[in-house]
Amino acid sequence: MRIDLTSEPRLLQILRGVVRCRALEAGVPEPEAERLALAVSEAAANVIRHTYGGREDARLALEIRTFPDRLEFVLEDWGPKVCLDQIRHRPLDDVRPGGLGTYFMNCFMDDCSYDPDFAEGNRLRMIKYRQREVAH
Amino acid sequence: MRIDLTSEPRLLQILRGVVRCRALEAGVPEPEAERLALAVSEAAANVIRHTYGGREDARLALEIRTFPDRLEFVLEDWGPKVCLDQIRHRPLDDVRPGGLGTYFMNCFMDDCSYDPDFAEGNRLRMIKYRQREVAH
Amino acid sequence: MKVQVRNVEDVAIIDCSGDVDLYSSPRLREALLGQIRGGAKSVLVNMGEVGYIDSSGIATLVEGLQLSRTTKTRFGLYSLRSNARSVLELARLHKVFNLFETEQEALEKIGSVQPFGGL
Amino acid sequence: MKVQVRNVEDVAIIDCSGDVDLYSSPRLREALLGQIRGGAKSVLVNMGEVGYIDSSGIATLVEGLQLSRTTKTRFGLYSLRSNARSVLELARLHKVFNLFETEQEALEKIGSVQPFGGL
Ligand SMILES: Nc1ncnc2c1ncn2[C@@H]1O[C@H](COP(=O)(O)OP(=O)(O)O)[C@@H](O)[C@H]1O
Ligand SMILES: Nc1ncnc2c1ncn2[C@@H]1O[C@H](COP(=O)(O)OP(=O)(O)O)[C@@H](O)[C@H]1O
Repeated sequence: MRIDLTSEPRLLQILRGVVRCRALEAGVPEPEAERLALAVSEAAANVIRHTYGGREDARLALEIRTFPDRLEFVLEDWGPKVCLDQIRHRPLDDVRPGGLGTYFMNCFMDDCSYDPDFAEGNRLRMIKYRQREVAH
Repeated sequence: MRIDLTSEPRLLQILRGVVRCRALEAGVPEPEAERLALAVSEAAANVIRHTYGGREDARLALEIRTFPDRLEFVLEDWGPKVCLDQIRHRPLDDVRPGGLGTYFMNCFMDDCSYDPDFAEGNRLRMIKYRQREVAH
Repeated sequence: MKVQVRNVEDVAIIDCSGDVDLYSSPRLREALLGQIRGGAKSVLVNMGEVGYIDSSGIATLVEGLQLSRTTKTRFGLYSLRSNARSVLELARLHKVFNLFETEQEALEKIGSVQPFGGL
Repeated sequence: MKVQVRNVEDVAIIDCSGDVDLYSSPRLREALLGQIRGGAKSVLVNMGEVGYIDSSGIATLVEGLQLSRTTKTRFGLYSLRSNARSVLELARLHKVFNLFETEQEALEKIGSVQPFGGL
């Protein structure tokens, strides 16, 4: 499934609702669905704030793909390319406001990477592998 | 905003969540947001059951547009054209299972109509006008 | 949606929770028709935890009602939340079903309800 | 999100509910910094109804903490739900804030907390 939104912060809540719902539907347990929603929401918030500089009339799109072994969340925007070396969260012991969004994304996803083939903007692919049942 | 889904009944819940959320965001009161979610869900359920005959790998898309005076819900599918004279709910006093979905859609929306210009399938536009504040 | 069946003396209670829609109503249908066919004297559906019901959920309840008339099973619903109640009212079905406020009321009264003979 | 301020003796309590995110955190920020600047001796944020907080919400709380150190205001949070608590822990901020379990505990203890002088 795919959802297209304008870059309005008020719509982040809807995005989270969709991620949460889809993850639960796919059998992800509740607390983890919540963490996935947070990670995707942080990624989208960064697009709104950094890629689009707070503009509310730009577009972003999230595609959620479920596989037997993983969930993929692909977030697209049509803004200027991100500068990869600028994406860095603050050191945790340097307590100041901000600088935690990408840290949470990395905590809650197993892999976050930009697709170099998406010419029109940025395509961030976030992957979460499913917990395997422990054999016993 | 727009959401694309495969025609799986389990995804109706996500569709409702999006409608509910978007309507609340747009200032629609809670009980009405719930009714709009029901109407859209019934429309999508009909696409799944009637247009696609229960196939789960087909596609449908919902676009939600908010205007100062109304909300529009545009549901698209890529199945065979609906036969308009077959769309008829059952008489309410003929109590039998089924036949109520389109009735609920008409109760909760102010207008439901198919777009004759959408060649590839069906595009159902559902409109709900906003309650005006009563002057006093 | 979750569906569970329990028995209180000769009454089968179907506890249903969550959204009853096109996706989930087949499970309610199975439980409901199964209990009616299974020979329970009375069948009650506890709607207290049903936050959403669509036309397919209502169709399922109507099917249960019809079957219960054939089998002369007493059939009722209780603890409807406002959403479910208003949808039933809109479909003018609130007088067709035996509706009770609480489980206690349902259990007290279901035994004296007239089981219909046929539709 | 809803934000409301009430006063219990010389403590300003900010009751916050719903999702604290990029969209809503500016309103929490306004209330929080406003109370600290306004000269309240102690400021508490009631997180009991906050089901979701993101990095911008946490940034707002950190900003409140920093300002409270400058103004020597006592500052604390209470009734964190598990989501909010685990996000704070992950960011290693749970030891940086004064955290209390309940409103009662917060009101009893906030007066004896050391207000820091500067960062
Ligand atoms: N989508 C993006 N586009 C451009 N720059 C970004 C993007 N996401 C993150 N960044 C950069 O990475 C930095 C760290 O991001 P983050 O950890 O989310 O904290 P914050 O956004 O609060 O600064 C940002 O300050 C910004 O410079
Ligand atoms: N999307 C659709 N495509 C084709 N036929 C439809 C569609 N929606 C409704 N119909 C027709 O309209 C009838 C009434 O629909 P509805 O009131 O929703 O009740 P039900 O679907 O339970 O029969 C259906 O039985 C079907 O014949």
